[in-house]
Amino acid sequence: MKKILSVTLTIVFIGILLFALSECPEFGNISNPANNYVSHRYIDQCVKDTGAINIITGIILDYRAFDTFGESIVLFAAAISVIVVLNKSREQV
Amino acid sequence: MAVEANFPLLILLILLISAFMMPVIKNIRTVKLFSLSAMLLSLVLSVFTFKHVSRAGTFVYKVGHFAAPWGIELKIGYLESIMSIMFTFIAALIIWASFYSIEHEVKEKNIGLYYTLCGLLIASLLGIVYSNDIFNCFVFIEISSIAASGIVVVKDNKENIKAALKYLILSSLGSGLVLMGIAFLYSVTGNLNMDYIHQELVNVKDLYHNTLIISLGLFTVGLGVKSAMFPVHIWLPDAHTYAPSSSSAMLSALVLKAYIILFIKIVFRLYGIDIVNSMPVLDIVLVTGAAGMIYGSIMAILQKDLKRMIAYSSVAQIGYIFFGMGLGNFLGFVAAVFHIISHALTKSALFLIAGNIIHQTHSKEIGSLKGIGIEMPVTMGVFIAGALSMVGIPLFIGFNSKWNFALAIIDSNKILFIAVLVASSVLNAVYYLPIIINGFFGEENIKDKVFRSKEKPVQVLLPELILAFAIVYFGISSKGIIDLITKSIAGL
Amino acid sequence: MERLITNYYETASIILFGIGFMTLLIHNNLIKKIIGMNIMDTSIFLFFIAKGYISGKEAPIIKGAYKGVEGYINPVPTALMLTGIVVAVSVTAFALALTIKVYDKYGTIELNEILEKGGD
Amino acid sequence: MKDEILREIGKFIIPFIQMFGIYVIFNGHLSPGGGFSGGTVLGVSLILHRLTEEPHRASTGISEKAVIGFMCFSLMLYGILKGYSFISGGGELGLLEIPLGTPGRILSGGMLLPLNIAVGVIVCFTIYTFYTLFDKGEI
Repeated sequence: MKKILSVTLTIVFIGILLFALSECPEFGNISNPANNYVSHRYIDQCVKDTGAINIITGIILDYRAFDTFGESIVLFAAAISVIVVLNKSREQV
Repeated sequence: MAVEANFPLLILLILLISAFMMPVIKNIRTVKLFSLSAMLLSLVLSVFTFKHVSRAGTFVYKVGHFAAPWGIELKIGYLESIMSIMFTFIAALIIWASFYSIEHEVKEKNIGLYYTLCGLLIASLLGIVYSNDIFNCFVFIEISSIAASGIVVVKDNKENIKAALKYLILSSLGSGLVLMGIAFLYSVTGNLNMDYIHQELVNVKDLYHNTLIISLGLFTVGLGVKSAMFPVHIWLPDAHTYAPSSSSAMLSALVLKAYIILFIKIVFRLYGIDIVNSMPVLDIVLVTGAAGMIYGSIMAILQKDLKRMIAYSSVAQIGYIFFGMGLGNFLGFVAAVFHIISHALTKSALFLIAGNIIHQTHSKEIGSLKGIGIEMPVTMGVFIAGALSMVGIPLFIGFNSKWNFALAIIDSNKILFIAVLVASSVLNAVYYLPIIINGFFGEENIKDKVFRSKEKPVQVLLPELILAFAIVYFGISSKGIIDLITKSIAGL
Repeated sequence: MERLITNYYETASIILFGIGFMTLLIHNNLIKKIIGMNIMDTSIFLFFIAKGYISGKEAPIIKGAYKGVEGYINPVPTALMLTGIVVAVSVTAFALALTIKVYDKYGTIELNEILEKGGD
Repeated sequence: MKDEILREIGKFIIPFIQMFGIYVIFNGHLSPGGGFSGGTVLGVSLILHRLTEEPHRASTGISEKAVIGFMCFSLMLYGILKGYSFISGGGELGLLEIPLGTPGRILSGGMLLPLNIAVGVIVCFTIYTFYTLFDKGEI
């Protein structure tokens, strides 16, 4: 019963997502909406703005540095939580 | 640019950097004071931000050197600044209240880490509220879901671990769905900033109509899982019941609300209410909200455990909020935002009081709370304020929010739903009032009970008393805050 | 419908998402649930990265002469997914830690047995 | 682990792994890589050290206090460095900025290099923490 329900749910879900995908822009096409002025400015100005020739690094550490800051906080939060859950050596303290 | 414009970012940095310092501080007392003072400082800065907003209007603040759409920006209007005051105010009170109760529930070695996680959690929630960049919101959502599971699991019991794992897996599923929604939106607009996405969406909304509906659906379900919308609320009762009571208060009062604020921002700022009203999503939200109102109340009546009852009551109250948003009209959103504030005040008071009661009587059962009103009159006084507010008695804040819901229903011409509202209120009364009656009345209930025998000192109860005062104060004079919320929704 | 074939990369990642989702739903074993969660996350990353691909263009690192805006793929999805991957790693680590603790406390990681032993 | 061969090979190979990790971190703004990938490589070298060394020697190598201290300190450094840059950019204060230098050199890109190093330290110790806690339940 549970299995049938899960399978139906999954199939419905995939169906919905594929339905949305069938409307999406074509894969790898240069005139897609995603390749607009935003990404062009990143490619064009990155060296001048940030001094990084690796554009990805320029984006994650300068343009969108707030994201990366959040990302290191995620790691920190996970490390603290894992310490809370698993650390035995602190029990004797 | 005014100095106050820097404050939102400064609040985030203060909370985060103070959280980074806490694990290396050895003295627990220092950690507690440090955490409280960071929160109070944030509260003061939030008040200044609010004043700046009411003087200069909504402003955007670019984080770093690059303006949107290339960089990330924070956008602070009335809604954000009110929510920021509310979050920091309630978080400060909860942290203050936890000073006296946390030792009973958490091992001493973990207390420093507990306050670290609290700081990270509040900072990430404020990040969700402030940020105007959808992917940045996603990052903050992830921080908050890890930190929220962390403050559930900090109490080292069997049930806590099960509850936290359930919460973590479900909320990770939810954030996966949100990320999928972002991917669809990015592929049709090429932007991540909410205002810019909206600009592009207006142009392409006919071309990609189904994609937009499905991505809004993904956002709804994803954020719904995290804010315990009715059919996907299954993690909430466990997590709220077994967590330490200060964590339960924080989860119920603040964590759920941040995702709802994000949902409101998505509806108004990212899609625009016109586009959303042309889609069937809000109707589904309306139905699930109404179902949640009834289901949560009925489940709460069936519970025997005090905290579990309050947890199911949260499911019902979240149902109210989604119900208000599902009405789809302006007043519905005003009522929903007002209920966010009302529920945050009430539920944090109730959970903190429940923690006190459980600690003093060593019993979680509702049936054993007989005569408790004689033993702990002040504690029960706060409980009564919270309970009556939940039921919707005039003079308490809960009444005002129910009144607003009723106005919104009438405005939207869906009169039948008034019945749902009334039924849910009656059901609320069915499970809150017996506790009060058992606590104060009935001859055999109160005999042998010594007046104030189990009461805690008043300074310990001060945070709860402040919350009770706020419940009554806003219950009597809610006009100002409703005007502000009206302005804030109009300004989104 | 022919869009599903030209968008084969995204189609595959959505089917992968379904596989992960079903793994999450069907299995009782907590480790398998976490694997399912990971498959789902990975499929979303693939889906997102596919949005940035432009056929025949280079990776966005400027080696040698600058080739102009048209010479490189869209760097944004790649940068975002770097963040996403770290997030997924953190969540997985935390979930696995909780699973270890569940095994300590209950002596099993099968969800149905845990629910029986939990007593509620 | 008691195995002599593993330990000797470990001793030989760990410095190279660490050198590679440091190379990846330091060239993060010039080539694929950066703080996260380099930090992972460094973390793996620490894990390898712990796997091959005698248990009592390896566990005293890096104490719990040091691990947490390093993590908190580098995050604080990151927060303060980046917070300075956020506030100076967002508030349009025009504070002093590190010059960008010549693109393509190691010492270029303003704050990218110190940030990459801070991220690398965080990731390295987080990975190590995860491993040790999963393995023994203590750092």
